[in-house]
Amino acid sequence: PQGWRWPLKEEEYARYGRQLILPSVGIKGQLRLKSAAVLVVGAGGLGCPAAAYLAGAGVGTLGVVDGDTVEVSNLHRQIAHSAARVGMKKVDSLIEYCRGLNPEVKYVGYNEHLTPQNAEDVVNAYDVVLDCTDHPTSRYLISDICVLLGKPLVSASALRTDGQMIVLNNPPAPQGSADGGPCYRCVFPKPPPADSVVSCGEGGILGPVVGVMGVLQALETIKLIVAGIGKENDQVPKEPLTPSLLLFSATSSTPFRSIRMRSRRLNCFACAASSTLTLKYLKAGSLDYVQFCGVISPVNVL
Amino acid sequence: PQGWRWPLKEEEYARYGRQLILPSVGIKGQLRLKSAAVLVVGAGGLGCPAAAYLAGAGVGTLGVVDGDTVEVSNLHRQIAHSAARVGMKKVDSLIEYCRGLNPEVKYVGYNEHLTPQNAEDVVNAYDVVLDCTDHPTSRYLISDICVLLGKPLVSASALRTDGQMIVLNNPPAPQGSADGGPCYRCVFPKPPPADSVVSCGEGGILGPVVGVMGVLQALETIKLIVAGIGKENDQVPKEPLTPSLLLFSATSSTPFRSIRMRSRRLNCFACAASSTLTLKYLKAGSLDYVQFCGVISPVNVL
Amino acid sequence: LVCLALSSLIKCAHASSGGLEMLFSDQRRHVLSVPALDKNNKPVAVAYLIEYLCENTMKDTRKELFVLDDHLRPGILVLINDADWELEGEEAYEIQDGDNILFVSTLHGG
Amino acid sequence: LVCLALSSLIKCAHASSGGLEMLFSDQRRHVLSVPALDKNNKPVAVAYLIEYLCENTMKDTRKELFVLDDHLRPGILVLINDADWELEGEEAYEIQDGDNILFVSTLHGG
Ligand SMILES: [Zn+2]
Ligand SMILES: [Zn+2]
Repeated sequence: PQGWRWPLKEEEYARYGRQLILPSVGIKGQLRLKSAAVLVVGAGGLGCPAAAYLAGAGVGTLGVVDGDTVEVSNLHRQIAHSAARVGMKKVDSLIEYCRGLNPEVKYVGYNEHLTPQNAEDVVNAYDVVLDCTDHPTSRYLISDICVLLGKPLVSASALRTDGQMIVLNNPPAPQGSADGGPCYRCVFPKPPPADSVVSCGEGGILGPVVGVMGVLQALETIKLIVAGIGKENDQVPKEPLTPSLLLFSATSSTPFRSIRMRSRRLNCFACAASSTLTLKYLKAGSLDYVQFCGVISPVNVL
Repeated sequence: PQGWRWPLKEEEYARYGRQLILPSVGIKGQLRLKSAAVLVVGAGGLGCPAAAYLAGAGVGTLGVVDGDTVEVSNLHRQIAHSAARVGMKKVDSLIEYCRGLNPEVKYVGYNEHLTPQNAEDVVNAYDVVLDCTDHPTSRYLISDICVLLGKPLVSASALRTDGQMIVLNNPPAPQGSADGGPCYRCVFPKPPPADSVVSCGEGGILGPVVGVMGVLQALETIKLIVAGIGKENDQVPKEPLTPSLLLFSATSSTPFRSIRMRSRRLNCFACAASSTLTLKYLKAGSLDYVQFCGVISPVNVL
Repeated sequence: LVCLALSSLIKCAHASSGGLEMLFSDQRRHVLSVPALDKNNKPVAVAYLIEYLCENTMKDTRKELFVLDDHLRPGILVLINDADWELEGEEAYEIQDGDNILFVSTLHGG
Repeated sequence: LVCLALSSLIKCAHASSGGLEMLFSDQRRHVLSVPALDKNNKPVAVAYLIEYLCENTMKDTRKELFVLDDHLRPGILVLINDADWELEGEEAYEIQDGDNILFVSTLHGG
């Protein structure tokens, strides 16, 4: 309305009122959410709930990357799609759902898989990246581009009745800086043998297991943004945050464990001072992620 | 198709394939899900994600109880509703969303709040009940009716950045039987003073916090059904399951804790041998839950 | 979050959750030094810790939000080493070396 | 999930997660008795535990899914008392009283 002099629109006070009144959010946190751009890579079992709660919370821009199409076998866990949207691009289906929940957000869809060639262009405009993909090749690529572009990375995975989550490259200091948090390669310098890698299609997955991990990714992302990420933050910690790996096991009597992880690896291929990884090198295709992670054979066990 | 001789329909193999191949589910578990009726009481921040994943997993019947209407202030966390459905009955909105995800499920909506008068009729036909409500009065009522009708109860709650979850009355042995798990009154015999009770409207709530708790409720429910609940179970445990209370605190460095809780209370008002609680007594309105939980005053803090 | 019984003192860090921290200057964790023996020369019980917290740690004047009629008010769980205190003897439980005591307010929102 | 060093034996219960339990007869937890000292009379290190698990506990014949080139294969995390073993000295870490050792396979699904 005319003469409205508050930092948020009237509609936004109504929509976000329940989170605005939290001392840890407040008007300042809501404005940070509104000015933040978040990229969700993967519109599947992790990406659906993660995008839902990020849209609900009112991030300014929500980007979604996925080259796949909705299938009926997705629907037991990919709760933003629907039976009527089987056959539709996952990116379009997820954005249609999110827009229904919160039309105030700006949505950007990338109907393609992330590649060394498009990664810089896709990721550059965002403040935080969520790895909601399902293969080591994409996990190493996403980590590398987040290191190169200085983006914190909220990474999760799930299989059968287990899940894992870790916040990487936080804070996202430049390569070689000891002030940055570790990247995916610091924690997992070598990929597992290709025949030990199991997808959810092969190994199976319980819907709420991957759902919990996706919701927790949204939560970590909101916490990062509300606290002020990267340069925006006044109180940059003097020592880098060493991340905690959250383990979830649905069948255990203590289903969650928080594990203290290492800081940056001094000889990390991606984030060390000695790293030869550059945007140009990446884009030129000098890194073959598929070869690095090994040839995928259909028979496997773990 | 004609001559199809498998226990599930062709469409069901496709839809549930990723959970069917889990050893802990299998055809047997999927058939148990298909024959199970689950009641979600409350179509809000807990009920939306809980119902979504229960619908996705393919429970046979999903009942939803809520007397409220969708408001724009719900949408940051109640992810099954949408901006277009503001003003609609929450029950209708949630079922519309769930039917879009999985039209194979039978949905039953109860557009009313649970009361001592309607509780027996509403709850009787279900195998498991989820408490997704937001006030002590409904929590005591739901627990009492679950004790009287012998239904396991998956109870969760959330406020600000914290959440709690516990599986009660599991196994759901009769009143006075030491083989049953504790009820809500065993764990919380006295309600908190009314002026210490804070709702999400007053205290605020972060969307993914209540989201995680709701998804975990769906998970516990699926685990109960797949393992075979109540009488259906061949391996009824000799000693009652003592439940674990899951605590979640989004701001803690170890966000989840699992707490061992007590077994049935020998002098429990609801589930003890000495209990005078009966279906008739409940229905007659002899228990005033509002008075029991105290008069609600608008000013409060905790 | 850990209680260490020293010769004459119990160094005790307890944690509050579920809103209770508002009563304790918005801190979730407190490190306390509590005498290891009470006035009657007996090992300190949880009842004493509650009294101590109320008198020495709580900044909020509304003691009734923590203690009612000399007992912990309904709606607050006490968790001793990740177990409900009802499994451990409730108020009479004697605090031991390395104990882990958590006060949690029950939540009702959804 | 707890390792207890006794006079001459380490009684060790370790847990596997993330699919690794399939290599160990589908059990998530194992209680083992491992000598507290190795052949050279030195305290037993995690490297020895891995070797021991491979030779004595693993029922699956595909040892290469657990050990590659005499080291734990990439994609398996070792967690010692809720910390990445890289913080604790990796294979050389000497197992202590009350240690808590967890083997976890990294997951990639989503
Ligand atoms: Zn690195
Ligand atoms: Zn009871």
